[in-house]
Amino acid sequence: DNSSDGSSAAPKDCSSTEVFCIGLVTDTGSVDDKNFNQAAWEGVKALEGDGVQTKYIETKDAKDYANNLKQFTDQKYDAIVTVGFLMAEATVTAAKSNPNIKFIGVDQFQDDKATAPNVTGLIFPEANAGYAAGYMAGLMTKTNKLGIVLGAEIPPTQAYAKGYEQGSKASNPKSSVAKVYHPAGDNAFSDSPWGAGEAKKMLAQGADFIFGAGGGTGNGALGEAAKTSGAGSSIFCIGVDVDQWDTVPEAHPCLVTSAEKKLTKGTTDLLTQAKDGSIKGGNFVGDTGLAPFHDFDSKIPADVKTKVADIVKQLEDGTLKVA
Amino acid sequence: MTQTQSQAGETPGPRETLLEIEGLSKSFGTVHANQDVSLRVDRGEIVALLGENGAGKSTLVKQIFGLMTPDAGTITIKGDSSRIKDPKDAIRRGIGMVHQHFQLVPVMTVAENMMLGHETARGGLLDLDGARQMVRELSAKHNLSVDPDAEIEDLPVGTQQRVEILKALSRRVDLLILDEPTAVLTPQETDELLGVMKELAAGGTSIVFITHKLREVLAVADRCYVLRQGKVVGGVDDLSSTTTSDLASMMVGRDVVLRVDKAEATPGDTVLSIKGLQVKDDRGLPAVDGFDLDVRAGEIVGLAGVEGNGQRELVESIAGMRPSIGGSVRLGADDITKSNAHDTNNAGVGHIPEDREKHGIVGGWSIADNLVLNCYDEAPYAKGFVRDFGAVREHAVTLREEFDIRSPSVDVPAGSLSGGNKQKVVVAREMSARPRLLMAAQPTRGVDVGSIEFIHRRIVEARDAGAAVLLVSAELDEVLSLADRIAVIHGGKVVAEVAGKDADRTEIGRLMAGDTDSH
Amino acid sequence: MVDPDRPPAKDAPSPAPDAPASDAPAKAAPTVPVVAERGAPPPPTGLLGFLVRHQAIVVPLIAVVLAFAIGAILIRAQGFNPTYAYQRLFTHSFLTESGLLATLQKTTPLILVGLAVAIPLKVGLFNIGGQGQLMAGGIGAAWVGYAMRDLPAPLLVIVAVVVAVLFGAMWASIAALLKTTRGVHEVISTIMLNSIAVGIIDWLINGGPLSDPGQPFPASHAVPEAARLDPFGVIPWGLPVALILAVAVAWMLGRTTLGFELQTVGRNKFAAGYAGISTTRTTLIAMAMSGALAGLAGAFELLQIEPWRYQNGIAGSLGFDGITIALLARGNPLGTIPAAILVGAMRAGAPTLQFELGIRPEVVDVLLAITLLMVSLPVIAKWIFRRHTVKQTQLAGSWGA
Amino acid sequence: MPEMTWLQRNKIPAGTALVVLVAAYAFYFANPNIAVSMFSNAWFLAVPLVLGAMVGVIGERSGVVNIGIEGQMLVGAFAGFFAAAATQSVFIGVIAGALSGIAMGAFLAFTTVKGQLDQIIAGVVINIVATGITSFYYESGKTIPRGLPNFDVPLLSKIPLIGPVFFSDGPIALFALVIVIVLHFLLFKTRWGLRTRAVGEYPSAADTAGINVIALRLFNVTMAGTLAGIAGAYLSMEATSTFERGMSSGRGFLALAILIFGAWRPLRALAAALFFGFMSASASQLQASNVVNIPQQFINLLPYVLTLVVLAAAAGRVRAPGAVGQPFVKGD
Ligand SMILES: Nc1ncnc2c1ncn2[C@@H]1O[C@H](COP(=O)(O)OP(=O)(O)OP(=O)(O)O)[C@@H](O)[C@H]1O
Ligand SMILES: Nc1ncnc2c1ncn2[C@@H]1O[C@H](COP(=O)(O)OP(=O)(O)OP(=O)(O)O)[C@@H](O)[C@H]1O
Ligand SMILES: [Mg+2]
Ligand SMILES: [Mg+2]
Repeated sequence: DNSSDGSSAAPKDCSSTEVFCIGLVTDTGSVDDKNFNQAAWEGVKALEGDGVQTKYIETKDAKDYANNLKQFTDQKYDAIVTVGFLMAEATVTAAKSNPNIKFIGVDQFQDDKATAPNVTGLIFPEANAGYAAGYMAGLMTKTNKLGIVLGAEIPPTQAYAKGYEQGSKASNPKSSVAKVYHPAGDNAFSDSPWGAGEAKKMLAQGADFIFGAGGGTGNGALGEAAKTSGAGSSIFCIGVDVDQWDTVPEAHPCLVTSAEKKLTKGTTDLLTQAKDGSIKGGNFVGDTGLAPFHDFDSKIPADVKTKVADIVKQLEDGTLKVA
Repeated sequence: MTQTQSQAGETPGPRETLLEIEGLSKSFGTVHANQDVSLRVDRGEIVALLGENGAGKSTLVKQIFGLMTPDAGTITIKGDSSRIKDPKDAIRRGIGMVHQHFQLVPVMTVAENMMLGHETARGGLLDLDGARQMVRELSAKHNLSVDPDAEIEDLPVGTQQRVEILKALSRRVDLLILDEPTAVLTPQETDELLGVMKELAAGGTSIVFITHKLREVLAVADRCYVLRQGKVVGGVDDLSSTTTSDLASMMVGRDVVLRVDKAEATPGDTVLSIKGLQVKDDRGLPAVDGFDLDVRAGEIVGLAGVEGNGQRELVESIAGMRPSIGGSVRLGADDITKSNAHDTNNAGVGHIPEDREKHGIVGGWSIADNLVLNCYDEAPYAKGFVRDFGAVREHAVTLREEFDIRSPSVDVPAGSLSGGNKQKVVVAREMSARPRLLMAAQPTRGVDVGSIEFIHRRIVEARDAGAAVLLVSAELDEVLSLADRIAVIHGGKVVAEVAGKDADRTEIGRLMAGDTDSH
Repeated sequence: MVDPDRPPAKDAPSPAPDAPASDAPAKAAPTVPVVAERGAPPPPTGLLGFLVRHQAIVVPLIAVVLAFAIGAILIRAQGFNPTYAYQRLFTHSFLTESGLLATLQKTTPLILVGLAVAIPLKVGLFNIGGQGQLMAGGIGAAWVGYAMRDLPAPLLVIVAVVVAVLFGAMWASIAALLKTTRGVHEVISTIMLNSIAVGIIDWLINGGPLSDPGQPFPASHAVPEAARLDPFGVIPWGLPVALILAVAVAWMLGRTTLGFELQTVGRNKFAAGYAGISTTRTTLIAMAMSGALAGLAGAFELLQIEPWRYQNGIAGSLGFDGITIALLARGNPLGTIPAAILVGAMRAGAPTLQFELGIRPEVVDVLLAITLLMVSLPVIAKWIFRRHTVKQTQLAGSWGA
Repeated sequence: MPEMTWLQRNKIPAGTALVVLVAAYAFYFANPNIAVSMFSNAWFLAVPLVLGAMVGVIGERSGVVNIGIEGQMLVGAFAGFFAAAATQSVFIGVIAGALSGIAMGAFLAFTTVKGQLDQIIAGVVINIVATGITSFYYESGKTIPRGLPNFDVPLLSKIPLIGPVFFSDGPIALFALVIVIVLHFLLFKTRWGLRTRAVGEYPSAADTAGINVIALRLFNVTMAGTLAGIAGAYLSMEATSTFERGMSSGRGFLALAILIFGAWRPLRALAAALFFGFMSASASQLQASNVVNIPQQFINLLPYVLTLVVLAAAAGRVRAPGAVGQPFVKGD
């Protein structure tokens, strides 16, 4: 697929007011990564239509962030989405020299001291999503053993893990969580065979819930759980970031839900604000929660559903806070 | 065309022609290794091929064995003149070859090497027992003993050569090519081999025999061809009335003095003094074991011994290439027991190593660089740590002339030189430094008579100029003709010392074999 | 082959002196470079002669052109106009200010890591550890750059660079020591050391002693503003340094006694031992130099590119790119310069290709691979020069050492 | 010299193997569940390493360095997965993976053996091309029918510890185990093996013994590619049921290290891969069980550090096949 869907045919001049141009710069990943780059891009594409022109650049080298941003700023794009915390500084730098362009930094927490007024950080309380997932797993586990397979140890994965551990303890104090981070390195989020191996080991040691939280690495864990006999009846798995029912079909046999951060919606919301001029600098906290249960809707006990829904609500309205 | 052919054509007695070569040419770049070579070998004949280093002997036989394709000319074997595609094809036609450079896989056993290429298998499994049996039978038949289970790299070169010969004989051969098989053999081993050759010839096998040792030619060959600069320049059809000097002058194109002319030695102070030296070999076994020897200025001490009795380790240890574990080595007043190769060299030790390809030269460097291999960092070849190529080159041009190194220029890679010329590079380098002690290990191995004469003369000159010379050679003749004093080494120590002029060939041979008690 | 870095002989070689009393026909063969094939006629003169003599440059140039022609077919197969694509790619990389800066910023570390692979190759060592060594240098510079932030800026930069160089050298020396003392093959040890560097650095910046708690993600503190090496126009600081070092390495290898020692070990370590050159010492020196160069690359990546701190992705895949560069340059230190510029330009232009044409940036990798293939395939040279082809040395020969 | 028995010649490895086996069973009887899961994990991680190392063994034993294993594996994973997705047949996927491996093997073989391209360069080209094209032609959202299923080998899977670890896995894991043993046997006991070793060790000796060095190298290097392709298929269709960009994740380079660790011998490489796999399994076990309170980064370094420690302690230089890296040119 091409980057400039629907607009490359006759690109208009972005500096004119009749067209609203949105650019997206990915992390060192691709827009079809079944994960946050893809989710953010889908959020951008949702605005496509009359008077909106979109385009993306995939970053191949972390040192190209500034150059890639420059491609858009040079063309006077109206809004630029940058995906991933590694780009936080490059985004702010670009924002400072282009005060008329709105920047949206996905996963980029804006520190008052170091930000610019035209940057909005789209951040998510991943711990909340993890908490809800853990809470549900704690209720449903028969073996009281839960597993999390994570990518590299970075703040979002840490937050998911922390939430998951606390949530499961809250609903089931007898439960225990086995947690593994992938060794750091370029492949930490794309090593699905490693994730599968870890899930396999956890399952063999009695875990019946696998939370895969780490891009491809986590997906590997989900796939492994789905292959294990008992998947869907006594073995379950939980996806992460987006509704992985849509992105990891091989996990269908066990995928009860996903700990979701609603990236697509958050991106779309912020871009809509940018378009109508109501966007504010600082941080914008996106929604988190649990994805739909899809095929498992009928298999999950009703009391579990209500308890989980209650927790999600408490997390949303802030009555429940994850430490 | 040549003397040989015209005469051979007239010789009566219709013997089957086994090999006939006509108009063969082969060149490498600008080097014409073979030019219009024609020759013939009949069944059951031993034909010697003679020529200086680089004359094109190996190139010629490699083409017979399918290793190289001629540029022009035909090779006819038993009436079949189709192109010999590769060694496999040659083997199929009944050709066997012992190569100048060993063609044995070092990490495999004798039996494995023997079966390579014509393996027998039992139920998919290699029949190693069969191969061992074959080795035993062949070695019994030809009286060349080898252990089928020994790994090649652990064997002394003489034994490796035996394996090569047995390997060639392990297949049906009508024509056996032997390219300098005796270069690394002891006199006894050589005699054994010559015996085997005569036996084979009597049985109808034809043999092409390349050697630089003219004595051997006279001992076994029926006829000989002489190559010079890639051309057949002559030959002898009846060797019975020929002498070694005749052959030598045919090869070199001038008279060669085969006997070493030297004056009486006038030994001076002791230069090298070795006391109780102990050195281990590569496998960690004691090789030099309590070795004592003094060498004085102005004398040549020949160290005679069967290969594998610690000579290599002794020389390497003195040269600082191998640590000793006991005893001492002094050079004049300096203790060099613990010195490394660099310091030893600086202390005034010149060393012509036994294995010139491995230790003596760096094939990728030019001749000029090789000529300063161990003094590249000294003035005038370097100013501080910057090399001075002008000086290096000047040095090389001088030495090339002085030592008659035959090459297009001093800038060509040393690896492209013929064996004899490589040896001259080494000799030139080691002698030009005017060392106090010159160690020459097998200095004339594989070198043609002309060059041998030359190297011998230089060694004697070095002696006369006051150097102490330690000559290590498996070539008893060489030791006998050069040495002022002979030490016999056996089992890593000196078992006897005799004055050069009193030396008795058989007596020394007996001592070399370790026979000291019955004395 | 005689080393290409060496100056040609000043004077024509004197004709061979006559052998004593030899009646052999004149053996003063004409002086020609050793040629690969039999029966070569004397070297051609005129333009062809010029080309033959400079084939070390001519062949890669033709190969690059060929590679781009093949790449054009691929781009066309994707439905894009190759001429326009190449034009955009190189216009951006060389003719726009920001593009040229990006090209040169990428070229700088590539030259250095290319040298870091090329030097050990001369000694018969294959350094796959450039990545770990570069990371070690980067983290060293990040550490000192912050810890000594009160030093005056020029001094701080110097100290940070020196520490980076030492860290890189130290990391490489571990592999060298394991090799010389324990016989551990450098290919294994450098692969393992890469992973070990990644792990240790992750710990250091991810809540460990060097991490900046003010950052919401794993990162070290940034170096103070004064110590950041802003480019002079489009010339990054590191570039002249890298260029000088490439020349220095070429000089060292070709002209100094050390270079002779290193290459002698690489060509025949037994003869080196015989000549009194210590394999242990040369191995250590070569690896330390190699690590120092990679470490220096790490320092420049840290000090001259935003965000001026150590965080994931800083090292990219530069260590492995070093292998590509060294191979493109056929192990020749000066060759790393054009190789790095080519690769740097292609990488710098890749985002533009995607932005303006929508071609996926991976096309650049494929193009690079084809270039490497074309530059290295001996047949290309043979097609062009036939019998005048100069033989190439085999870099892979070092593997078994 | 008396002939030595197998045991006499292999005292140290055999002894080590025995000690390891005893320790493994002691662990098993102490805690069967954990032991089985950890050894299974070790083998699960080791499979692609072993297969990759076998590619290297065949290549280097024939005298050709293969640093393109990583790329060959990646292409195998890619081709296998997308062929399976297109045909909805995992079987066809595996075949496609193997065939793509052959194609990559043939590339290496013909460029280096025939074209005398430097072997390391050829490997690097393979790696770059593989990364490039597998990203370039990657399509999101493709799925394959369930990956290769696990099955129990009759009888063997009943053996305590060894059974569940080695004999109740998927077909490629079992294939890997078998191929190592077969290859060891072929290499050291058959005509092909003797010739291959000769060709990699001292090609001119093989040539003069009437062996077609070029043909044997071409054949071996090409066919070895199959194993790399199958290793890739393992990654995308047996270990997981998905393809990720860059999913070979450096396993090809690790395989290279395993090959050297294993001294260019199949069984020893298997042992080395299992060691490495077991160290990885131990690292994650330590992490998950929280028994030690040290940062996970250090725990995760275990396999790398211990590999170096073991190699340094074992000392003794292993020697690469003599002719590795050098092209064979007739008449030189
Ligand atoms: N492969 C080759 N490439 C280039 N030149 C070669 C090659 N082989 C041999 N030559 C050259 O051809 C000439 C003949 O070499 P050849 O080995 O046949 O000599 P030879 O008579 O066997 O000498 P020696 O007595 O030293 O063994 C020499 O000048 C040698 O340098
Ligand atoms: N179960 C095992 N686990 C690990 N390594 C093993 C095992 N069995 C054998 N090996 C390794 O494989 C090597 C060779 O196996 P094997 O003895 O079958 O071959 P071989 O042909 O007899 O070897 P050689 O003849 O060189 O002694 C042994 O040295 C040992 O290192
Ligand atoms: Mg010869
Ligand atoms: Mg000896």
